[in-house]
Amino acid sequence: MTGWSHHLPALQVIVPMLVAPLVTLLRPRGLAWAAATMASLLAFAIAIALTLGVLDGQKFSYLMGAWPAPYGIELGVDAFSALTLLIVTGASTLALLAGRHSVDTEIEPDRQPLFYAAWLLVLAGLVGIPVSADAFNIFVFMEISSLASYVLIAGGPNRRALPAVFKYLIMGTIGATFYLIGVGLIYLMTGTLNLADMELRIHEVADLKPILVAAAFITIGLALKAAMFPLHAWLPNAYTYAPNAVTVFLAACATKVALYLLLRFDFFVFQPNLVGHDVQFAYFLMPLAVLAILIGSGVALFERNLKRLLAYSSIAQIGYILLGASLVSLAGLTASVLHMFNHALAKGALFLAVAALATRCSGIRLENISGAARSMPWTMGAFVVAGLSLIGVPGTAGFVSKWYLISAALGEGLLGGVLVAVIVISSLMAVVYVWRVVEAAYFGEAPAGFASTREAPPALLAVTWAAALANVYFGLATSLPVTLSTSAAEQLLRHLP
Amino acid sequence: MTMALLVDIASWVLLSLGGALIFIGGLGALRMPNLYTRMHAASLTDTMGAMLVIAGIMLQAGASLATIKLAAILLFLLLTSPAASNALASAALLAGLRPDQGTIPASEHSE
Amino acid sequence: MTILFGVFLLTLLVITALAIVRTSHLFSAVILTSIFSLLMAANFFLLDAADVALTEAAIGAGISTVLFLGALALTAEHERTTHVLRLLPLSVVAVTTLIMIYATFDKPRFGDPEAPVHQHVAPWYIEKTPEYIDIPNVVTAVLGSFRGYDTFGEVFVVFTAGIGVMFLFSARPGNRKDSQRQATAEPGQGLRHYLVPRVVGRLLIPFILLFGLYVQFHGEYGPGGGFQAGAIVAAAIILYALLEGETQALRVLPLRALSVLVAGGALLYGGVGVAGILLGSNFLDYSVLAADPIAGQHLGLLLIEAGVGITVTGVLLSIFHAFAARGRV
Amino acid sequence: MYYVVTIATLVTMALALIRALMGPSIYDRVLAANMFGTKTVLLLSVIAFLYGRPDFLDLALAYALINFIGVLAVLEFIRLRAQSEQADHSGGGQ
Amino acid sequence: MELLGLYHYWVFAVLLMIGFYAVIAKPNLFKKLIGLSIFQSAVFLLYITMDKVEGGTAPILQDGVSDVLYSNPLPQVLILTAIVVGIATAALGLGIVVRIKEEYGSIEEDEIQEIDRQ
Repeated sequence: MTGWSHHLPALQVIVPMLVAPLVTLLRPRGLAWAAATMASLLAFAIAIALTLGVLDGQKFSYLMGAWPAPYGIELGVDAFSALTLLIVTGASTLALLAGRHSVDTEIEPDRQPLFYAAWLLVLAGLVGIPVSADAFNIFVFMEISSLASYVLIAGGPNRRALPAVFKYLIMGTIGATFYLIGVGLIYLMTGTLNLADMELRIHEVADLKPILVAAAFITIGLALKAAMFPLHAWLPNAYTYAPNAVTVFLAACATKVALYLLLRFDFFVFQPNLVGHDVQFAYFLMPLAVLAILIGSGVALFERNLKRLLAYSSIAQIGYILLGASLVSLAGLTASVLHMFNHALAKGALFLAVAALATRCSGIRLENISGAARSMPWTMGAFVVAGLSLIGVPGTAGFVSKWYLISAALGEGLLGGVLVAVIVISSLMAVVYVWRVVEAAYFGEAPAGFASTREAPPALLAVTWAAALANVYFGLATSLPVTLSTSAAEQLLRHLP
Repeated sequence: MTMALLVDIASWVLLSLGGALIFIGGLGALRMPNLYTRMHAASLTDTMGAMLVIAGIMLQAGASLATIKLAAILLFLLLTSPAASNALASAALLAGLRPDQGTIPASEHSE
Repeated sequence: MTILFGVFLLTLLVITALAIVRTSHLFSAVILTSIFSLLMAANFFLLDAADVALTEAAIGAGISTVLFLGALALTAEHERTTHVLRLLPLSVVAVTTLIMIYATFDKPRFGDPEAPVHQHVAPWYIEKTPEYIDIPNVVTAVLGSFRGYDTFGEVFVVFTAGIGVMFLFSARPGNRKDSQRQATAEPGQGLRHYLVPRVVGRLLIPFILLFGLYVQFHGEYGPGGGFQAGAIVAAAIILYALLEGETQALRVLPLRALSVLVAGGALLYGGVGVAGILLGSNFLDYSVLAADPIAGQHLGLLLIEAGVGITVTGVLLSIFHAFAARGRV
Repeated sequence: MYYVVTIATLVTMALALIRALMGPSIYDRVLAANMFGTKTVLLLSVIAFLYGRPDFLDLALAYALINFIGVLAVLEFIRLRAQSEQADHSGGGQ
Repeated sequence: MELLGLYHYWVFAVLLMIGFYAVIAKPNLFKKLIGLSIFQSAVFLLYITMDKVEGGTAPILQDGVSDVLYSNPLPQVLILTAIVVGIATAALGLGIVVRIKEEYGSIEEDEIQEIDRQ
């Protein structure tokens, strides 16, 4: 083994994890933020290193405690998990860099060490899922990330955050417990918890009832976690009332990790072994995805709260990702994985812009930001760029994934035509809801007695623009995400018979 | 008559007496008319029943670590069980449940 | 015969669960929950899971009752009764149950030694534990070493809950007018005026602590380990706080010390793992901690169990104090 | 012989459970829960011997030590409640 | 005996149902949490049921005895972790309920929604 590089999968998790307890002990002001940001940057660097390694064709496999694979816990990184790691660590780093001011206004200084420790735990939990190759270990990390994100969301300044987070806690725990039941049933029939091992051993027992039920439980549990329509009820309020920086972080990556796991479990374990599972998977997911797209966008049309508007748009975007996956084809999966990446970029940038608006406006409802573009042209400029990406205008990242999605759908014949229509209609709806914000900010009258003359804090603004420009960059230089997504999709499909 | 048989018989007697007492205690806790009498039935048989049963097992276990553990269990049961009854009675009194009246204040109804 | 005992206890379990859901008196529900936990532990014990039963005992008997009552004291005793049987939830639940029962039919026979679950990984653990780790308790070996990374995660779950509750309760409460009952008691009174419980309780505390240490260090030989020990030690200190008032208990273990414990245990666990990397092996490989791999495993297990115990004690006490202090804000 | 004790204990547990379900006051329920606790200690001790693994008495020992805390928590709960009710009354009277 | 073996799994299913019903149908937040812990306990039972080997004993090796059948240690390890996760979730949930009571003066779901609507 050459030096430290084979430790990277483990370090990816333990760096943020071990910094978390240290952060709780840091009392002086600002130090907690600095430590958390450093840890997050380091994690981001590790994710980049892992991605480069994967692109080089390196195989990452790490045996925890040096115990051989199905007995000990194995970590592994491939193209799909590398991409997910990039999304998670990138979102966390951007949100932390941008969020200091925003957190200062929402969380009292003496509570901040705990807040940042919880943040790092969310990060550690979310990166722990993609790197792990053990079904039960994934459950443990899922719970770390969920519990910690309940804490973060409960830090929201509005008291409505509390009922929202309680709902999230209940639904999240049900989701995790369903997943646990599914894993238990599979373990009962195969005697193993290692995903790769499970894939092999499940074959003999594939069509026995417990396995079928396990597939159902795991799918539903993870769908709950991923806020898949119609199990999305927890998402809008949780995102709306969370502190702004937290919304940026979680909106960009929390549901993506659950989607990652859903796809991974399904394509690695169930599809290759269960007869007809791919067809069931498609028939089950496709209508739900279509409904998610239409209803999510539809509700967003009428929402006046900016964060909630974007949250419903997220539900629609999750629909896109699932729609791609439900085609069970290389093109579809590539589009799906690509959209995970691009949507994280667009939504991250949008929520950053909202966080910037929130620092200066009296609220984040449309009437509060009326006329805001005059005093905050840069913030709204970034919002427009990211909004274009969300709509899928050529030249932005959002266009690339929608293009892939449409071409994947067109490969499906008549049904594909319908799906393309759905995508186009939803994109038009996105034009409308982004336009409503733009209209209010650029053409609305500033509310009486409200005269904001300042731009958002420079650090926040810089990061917002960085994220917005990333949308343009990845819209033009598409090679990195497309290469990763294609190899992720190939990997997922390689397991099919 | 060997020693072992004697020990066995003794332990069986203790165990069955203990079992009977436990059962009687349970019956008392169920059938007595009010809280304090129920407590009386429960706590008395708790102590005596536990003593007999554990003594019976101790005879079976002979001189071993298990016997010491059993002795410890018995000791702690003998300490905590009456103290718990006492605490419970205090709580009930504090809440206004009078031993001389059969009625329960409306606030203490738990259904 | 024992299977019949199991069936009987399971039936009681179902009855208790039904009663818990049916009663509208939340206090009763908490009391019934403690019975539920006792039944659960007895069942675990009958099913050969001594370690799990001990955990359920350590948590269910003391800590969770205290926590639930603590929360109840700060909220409301009665559920507002609604006797509507909701149809949508009921049908969701019914479907789920039918699916679960459907799943039972292809399951291997209960207790079948030939079942796949007992074939693949499990025998390896039982066979290799004496060879690689050399302790009698296979559960501790798997928990601490073979799947030590899960336990590492578990410590952080506990840690998260600890900082979570502290974070929640560090918020200044909003409109106090609406929130009704506030304990107006002078802080830290405790049960000082109740002579009998106090004397017995004080007598008990050293034994509980001793037992906690026994469970901590005996975990490699019998049922037990860091988590159970941490919960038992925390229970001893909670008992002290109940008897003498929290102020007194905080004088013994101040909050600042608790937060060091909370972070320290987790860091100790992580530190042992990182030591494995620094000494040239993988994260959480204890074999390299000493010259002899088995001695290394023993040392590693000892340290990580200590880490678990410390964090669990710290977190449970922090949570207890957080709830107790909230009553007097 | 262990079977007889086990069965007696199990039946008593059922009786205690009935008392816990019937109430009527919360103290009856606490009493039942407490009885249930001691019965569990006995049950676990007996089963440890029935299974031939007397080293598992630790479990019974744990219950014997910790069960007490639950009852004390109830007492403390009632005490706090009584105190705050008293405070409410005197506060309302003024 | 065949049926008695399935009984364990059925009790698991029924407990799951009872807990699940309380979680989704009871408006009281405290009750929801209690339901959640029953729900989780049911899963513990599922795992522990599968660890049992007929005629086996707990997986704590005994000295000098060779032909002993031991029950499966792995589900026990998993459930130890899951129990800890359960109590952690419950503690956090209780914390949130207490905060909700402080802010809203109620822990009934519909009342809170009513207050928020105003």
